Amino acid sequence: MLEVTTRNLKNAVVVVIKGDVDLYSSPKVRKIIIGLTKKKTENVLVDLTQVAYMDSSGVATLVEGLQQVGKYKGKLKLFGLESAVREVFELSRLDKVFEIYENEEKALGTLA
Amino acid sequence: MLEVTTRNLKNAVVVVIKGDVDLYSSPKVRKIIIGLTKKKTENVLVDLTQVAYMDSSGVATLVEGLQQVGKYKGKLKLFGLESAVREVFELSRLDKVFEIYENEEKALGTLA
Amino acid sequence: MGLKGDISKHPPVSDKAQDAIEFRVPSDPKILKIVRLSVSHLCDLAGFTAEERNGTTLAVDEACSNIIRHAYDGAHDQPIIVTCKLLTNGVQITIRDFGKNIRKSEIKSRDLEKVRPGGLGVHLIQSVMDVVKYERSSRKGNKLTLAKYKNVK
Amino acid sequence: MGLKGDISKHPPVSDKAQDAIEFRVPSDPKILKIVRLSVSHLCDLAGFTAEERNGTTLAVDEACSNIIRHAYDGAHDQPIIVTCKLLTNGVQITIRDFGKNIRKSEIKSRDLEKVRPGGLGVHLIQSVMDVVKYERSSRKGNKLTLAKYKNVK
Ligand SMILES: Nc1ncnc2c1ncn2[C@@H]1O[C@H](COP(=O)(O)OP(=O)(O)O)[C@@H](O)[C@H]1O
Ligand SMILES: Nc1ncnc2c1ncn2[C@@H]1O[C@H](COP(=O)(O)OP(=O)(O)O)[C@@H](O)[C@H]1O
Repeated sequence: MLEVTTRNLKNAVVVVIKGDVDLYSSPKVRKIIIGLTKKKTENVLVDLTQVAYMDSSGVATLVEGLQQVGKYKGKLKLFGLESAVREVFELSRLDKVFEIYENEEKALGTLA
Repeated sequence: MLEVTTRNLKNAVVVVIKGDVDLYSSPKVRKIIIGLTKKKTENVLVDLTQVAYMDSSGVATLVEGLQQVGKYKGKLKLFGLESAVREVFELSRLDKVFEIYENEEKALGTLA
Repeated sequence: MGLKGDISKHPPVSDKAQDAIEFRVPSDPKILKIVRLSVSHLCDLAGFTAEERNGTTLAVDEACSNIIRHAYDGAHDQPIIVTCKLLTNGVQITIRDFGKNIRKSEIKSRDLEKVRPGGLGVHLIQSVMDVVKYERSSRKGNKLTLAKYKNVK
Repeated sequence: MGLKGDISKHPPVSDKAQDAIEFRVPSDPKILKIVRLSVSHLCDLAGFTAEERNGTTLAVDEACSNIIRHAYDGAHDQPIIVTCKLLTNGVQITIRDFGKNIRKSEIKSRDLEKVRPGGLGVHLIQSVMDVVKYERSSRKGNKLTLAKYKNVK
């Protein structure tokens, strides 16, 4: 039921996630994000606008992605967090670790 | 959790239902609609735009309202049916018994 | 009514006990929404269309409502057990109660031509589901077996 | 971890058996959404704020995920029993499994300063719930009691 698609922009790849990210569905997210980091995609923007729920397995997947892009000095940024998703990041004290933006425009605006 | 509010227009009262109408919540809908028919409200428009689910107890409530307004030559019209709600009316073969409109504007347009 | 469609014609494709989800809920109208949310999601897992999902969810809701109103005469504190099985070609749902034994002759849908409130539940259940089978339990109570298959007309 | 908050300090205000909703589900990640939908609606019935509801739903999801991954080592066909009780001042949820007995010393949240994937579940459960009590069953398996009360800090 979870859908993950990617959209290529000039200077970034947007990963659009649609659905709940939990133990059942996070492997699908992981596959796509790790795939992008293997290709050393410079800027990965994760669109969470359509994610109403994320658990720790989803958060772990994004942390892993962040660590991978860090290895080649790439960026992984998040945008469009619903309140339930934002709460999980806050409770995990990762809201300061990730770059989190309101929407795609603002996330794009921070790219060189 | 179901909310039922009414809005008075010049020539009609709009009953706005928000939430699922089932055995638990339909008494709340019934109370409002029967209240209006007791006051012989000439035109009762039921706004179902925000109703994602209705079961036979909800349908029964609306049939009862229709019969009550019929007694004093009033009107009861429905609008804004979601597909799940529309299906229940079709399965009950009541889609031809009720006057059903797409939206409030169209329902209002049919009033004298 | 009795058997609608013969359940043996559509054997459950997977029926290991561990595939079943079982809910034990009180006969309180408040819990209907929880049952609906669960059944609806199960239908998504089964790959149902929106129409198949809405219909199945409605049927289970109507069946539980009837148990509350008829088998338990409106009591809110009696047990209902809903068991859902995901089949590869659909879902099977059994609903058990421990109330008054049903008289099969009473469980029938009425003439829809006469427009009146009520009396629609059994009709809706029968129109929507591929299998509708009411059984009296050997002791107290009843068991209703419902099934819906994908892509059946 | 052991007891967080003392459950006896907040006695369930209503705990007749008939107020409980019980789910028996397989240890399959697919069912997590059904459990979440149900718990989330129960929280609505309890009159929780969105934050209280989201937190409670998350905690139950994390607890079930941990059972699947740790108590059952990823097996998808083992039983989990989730029992939910509506209290007048909140909800109580117990989650039972029949897997490996937990070592309480192992169930602890890690240092969050070290940013790494994983190891967040227990922390999330503890941050959100007012009662978190792990018990080993006298035979095989474990029982986790969670509770959340309205308007606590
Ligand atoms: N679970 C049940 N136990 C006992 N009787 C039932 C049950 N379900 C349905 N019935 C009988 O079938 C009749 C038709 O049910 P239904 O179509 O749901 O309409 P209504 O309940 O509004 O009368 C009921 O009036 C009742 O006599
Ligand atoms: N239900 C459980 N059964 C057995 N061990 C558990 C259970 N829940 C948690 N644990 C133990 O607690 C540790 C921390 O769990 P958690 O915070 O969810 O992070 P993670 O599971 O990612 O390691 C786990 O690694 C495991 O050793």
